[in-house]
Amino acid sequence: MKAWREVLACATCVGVPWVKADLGFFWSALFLMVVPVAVAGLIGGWLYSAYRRGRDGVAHGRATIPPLTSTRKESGQ
Amino acid sequence: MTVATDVTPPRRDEVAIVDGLLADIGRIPPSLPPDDGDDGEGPWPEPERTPLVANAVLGMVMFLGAEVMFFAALVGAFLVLRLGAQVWPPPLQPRLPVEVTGVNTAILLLSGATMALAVRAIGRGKQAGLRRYLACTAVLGAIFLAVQGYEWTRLVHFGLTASSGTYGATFYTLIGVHGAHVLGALVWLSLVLVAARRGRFTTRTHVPVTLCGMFWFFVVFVWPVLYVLVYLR
Amino acid sequence: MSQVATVHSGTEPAESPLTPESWGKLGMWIFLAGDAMGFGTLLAAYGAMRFGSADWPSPYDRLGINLTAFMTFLLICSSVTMVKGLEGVKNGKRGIAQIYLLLTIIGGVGFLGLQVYEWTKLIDEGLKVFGNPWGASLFGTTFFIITGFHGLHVTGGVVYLSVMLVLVSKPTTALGTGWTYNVVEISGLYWHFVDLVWIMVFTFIYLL
Amino acid sequence: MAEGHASPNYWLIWLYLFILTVVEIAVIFIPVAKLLIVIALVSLALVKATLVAAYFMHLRFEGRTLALIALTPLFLGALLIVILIPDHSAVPHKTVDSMKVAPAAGHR
Repeated sequence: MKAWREVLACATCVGVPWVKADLGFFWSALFLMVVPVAVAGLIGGWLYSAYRRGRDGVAHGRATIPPLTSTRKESGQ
Repeated sequence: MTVATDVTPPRRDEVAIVDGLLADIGRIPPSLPPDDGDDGEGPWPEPERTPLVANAVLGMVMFLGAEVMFFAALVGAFLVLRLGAQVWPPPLQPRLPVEVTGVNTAILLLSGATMALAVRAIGRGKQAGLRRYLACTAVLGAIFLAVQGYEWTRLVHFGLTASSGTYGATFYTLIGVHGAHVLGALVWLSLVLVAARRGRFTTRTHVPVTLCGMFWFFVVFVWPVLYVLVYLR
Repeated sequence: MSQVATVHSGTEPAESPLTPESWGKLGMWIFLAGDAMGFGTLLAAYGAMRFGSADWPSPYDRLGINLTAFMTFLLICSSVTMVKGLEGVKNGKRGIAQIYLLLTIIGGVGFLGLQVYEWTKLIDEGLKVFGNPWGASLFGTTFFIITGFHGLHVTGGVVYLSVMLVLVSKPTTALGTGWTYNVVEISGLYWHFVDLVWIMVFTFIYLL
Repeated sequence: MAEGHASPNYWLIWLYLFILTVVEIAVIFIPVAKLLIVIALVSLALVKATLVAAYFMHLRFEGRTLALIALTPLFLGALLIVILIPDHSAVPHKTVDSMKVAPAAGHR
């Protein structure tokens, strides 16, 4: 019974002593906590850098800072 | 806006809008000359209010963020099973082809590089370069998929199936989802390539190339993570 | 003022029917819904693993309840001081807003301090992330992951509220029901959410 | 919303929350079936959470759609619990005691 389960690396054997569920849960939970923060941070940082680029454009003679994103339809331009 | 059935004289601001439109049409040449893209300037001055981030690009970034979370969920489930298993890879199961897939990884990374070259080429207005690099990318992607498919059939032949334990289940789920993404990206890339052959993109207007490139980069850069996690011990 | 940095403080009734005052509030609510999903997932996984385990230690015996009951009390108090501070902003009373915001921050810091004390005590007693002397080792793993994630949220909230305190303390910040009220209210939403999550964590991790 | 409603009596809400916390702690000492205690505790926690969301977070005074947004994670969380039932009820926990003996028996 045990050997068979071990070979298959049982998926639902949470309470079974030889499955190190604590290790899996800990690192998986940590990973899934970090990823959304990283994704949001990357997107936020990218938008901020876009804004910085627009601001630098003003320093180089542009009239105004263009809007970061458009609220209007863009297609057809 | 509903169509007015009764005839009313246009309001003053509507007149102004129509006048403005007519003026604009007057400025735009009736048929645009083929853009050789040498100068990076359109026939008319750049509109001041162009947003810093194109809407389509912003949408693509949001979509890719969601895609990252999707893969993160699968990887999280995989980590639970892999770290929880006493022995990984489980004994008495076929081994995954580490070396062949390593070469395949290099091929996919190379396709990412050619994709970057394609986007750069159209940014500089080089139509021929765009077509050439897009074709290279598509061929490399197709080779990757073909090798993956071949290895899958061999693994199934050796007895590793999705129902033969968590090893097979996680392998086919993770790698299969990625393969489906590569396939989708390849279809999209082919469509972009067809459009590129018809000369639809210019230095100024190549958002479809950019979007396809973003998706391709995503597919390329997710793969090494999966390779390290799933194939290596 | 630059176009990018323009704050939409005016009402946009036609565009934002959910939260007529601001897009920020809608944004915070959507973020909170997502964050709640994260905590909900952790608690659901906790329930599944605990139910599937035969040797789960009794949380009440091992974790102790007096200290955490007091921590719950502290967070509830800091929630009510938060709404009182917001009321101070609304009524234009800067001193009251400052005092209540400061009390809220102190409540949060006190909660964190007590949590650190609790963690060290439990670690001394043998509760580790991977293993404990009383039974299923997932008991410790889930405990540290879930309370730790909540503690990180409290830490973020303390920083967030400190920024709000600085904002309210500036003499140039106009109080009343305008932009400042809106911003402080959004920060309050986050803080109450942290309190709400703790109510759930307290019930599921400590009491059940 | 800023001026659209009278402020609720926040101290009263605080009192309710305090009393409910005391009740929660008292409930675990009641000598009844564990299931009843679980139901009571979860309901009490939900009542407390509702109080916080409705009054402190002003959800009572907002549009209904915002409440739907706030309720979505609750619904999804409940769904998740239902989905996880087969995982923890199917395999081990009835037989785990006999399995725990297995390593000592020199099987491994």
